[in-house]
Amino acid sequence: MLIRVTGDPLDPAEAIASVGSPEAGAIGVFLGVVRNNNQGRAVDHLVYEAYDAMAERVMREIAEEARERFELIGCAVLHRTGRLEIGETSLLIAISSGHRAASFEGGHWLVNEIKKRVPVWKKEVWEDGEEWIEGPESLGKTRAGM
Amino acid sequence: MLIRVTGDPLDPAEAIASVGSPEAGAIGVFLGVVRNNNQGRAVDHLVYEAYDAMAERVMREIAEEARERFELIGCAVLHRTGRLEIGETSLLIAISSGHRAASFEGGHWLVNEIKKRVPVWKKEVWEDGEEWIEGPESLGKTRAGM
Amino acid sequence: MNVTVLLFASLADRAGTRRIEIGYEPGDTVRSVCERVMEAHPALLSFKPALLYALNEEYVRPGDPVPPGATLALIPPVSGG
Amino acid sequence: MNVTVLLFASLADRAGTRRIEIGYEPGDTVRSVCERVMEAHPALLSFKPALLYALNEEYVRPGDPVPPGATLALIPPVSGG
Repeated sequence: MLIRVTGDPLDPAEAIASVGSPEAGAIGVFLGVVRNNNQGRAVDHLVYEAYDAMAERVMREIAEEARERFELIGCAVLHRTGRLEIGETSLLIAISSGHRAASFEGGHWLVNEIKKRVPVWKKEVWEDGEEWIEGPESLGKTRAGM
Repeated sequence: MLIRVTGDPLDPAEAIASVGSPEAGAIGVFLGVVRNNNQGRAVDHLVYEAYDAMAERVMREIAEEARERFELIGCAVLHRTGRLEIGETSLLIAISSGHRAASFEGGHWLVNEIKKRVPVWKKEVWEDGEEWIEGPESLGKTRAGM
Repeated sequence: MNVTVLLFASLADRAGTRRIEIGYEPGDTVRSVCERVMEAHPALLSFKPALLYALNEEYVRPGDPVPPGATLALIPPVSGG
Repeated sequence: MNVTVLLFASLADRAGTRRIEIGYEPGDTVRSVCERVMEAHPALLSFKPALLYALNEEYVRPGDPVPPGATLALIPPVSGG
């Protein structure tokens, strides 16, 4: 299994190759990419920070669990850290399976679990400020709490 | 929209690049790949045949429909024809969207519709014979009918 | 004027050809053209129940009219992806 | 012996450090170590309700024991992906 937290750009071709298998009939790939806006604000860039060693450990746990639940053949999970510009890939997942349903259901489950459990945080940087986004809907909450 | 029926190998990087957009937060990719077995039989290779012009037309219709239904930003659908070896990609889809749910739901819908509606046929070639697979479960049926 | 009939996959194998030119007859429908094809190529008869039809690259129904010069494709159940 | 406490994201910004060494006390739990950290860095107090904790890279509960030499991470709500 290809599991990696890295400051380098993520390459879909590498992830796809890592899950290839003669038994695979379907490969699903998911890229989380940096969007130019969030909750109505223009985003200039993002900064991702991870608790690197633990993030890889949790990503591996989630990947193992996904493999069992969805009978995946191969599973790759990569997360990038550091400064990312609009359009760059922050999260890259590739999974292979005998049939296509698992590649959609397994992929969706994997991304959801990664967003819930992996110790990674993103900071949004706008033209006129910046803020750590903590939790899926935290923009309003953190502000109100501060 | 990148829509193509081709005898050449399909390149995920090209499809991903074609759906990139500053508004996209998620890119979903699906590869249908040639498996070394089907319904218990060892497959040596596949041969795909398409009604090329109509296949591209129907793929474009399905892509347009998916774009509306799932609010996709970009959508690429490529199908390969001719002889394909084990592990090669026969179908390549890439879609971009603001958020991740659409990339899984939209991708799954797209693949299902493509398999239902696009005039493409595959022939399975085994060590000791070959057969056109017509319809999703046709292996048994065609044999019984012949 | 003729109607061009396209065959694919197992139909093409069975008929030994991918393309049949057949004389147009006034009032032709998908069904009537298909019937004349089957008369000329009786080996295709067993495929008929499962066929779909496309006229000039769009799916049509058996009762739809076929104009002279049209291209009619006999579409066995698809298996792409 | 000490306990190493790791801070991330907004906590690190607020505390002005990513790493705190704090003296181990017999019977220490995640909760008791965390309380001493907050006493030393009161600016972190407002984060406490939302924190999760990891001991030596595994999620643990506030009542779990902290052995001397351990690494305790204070985990604000994650936002990866």
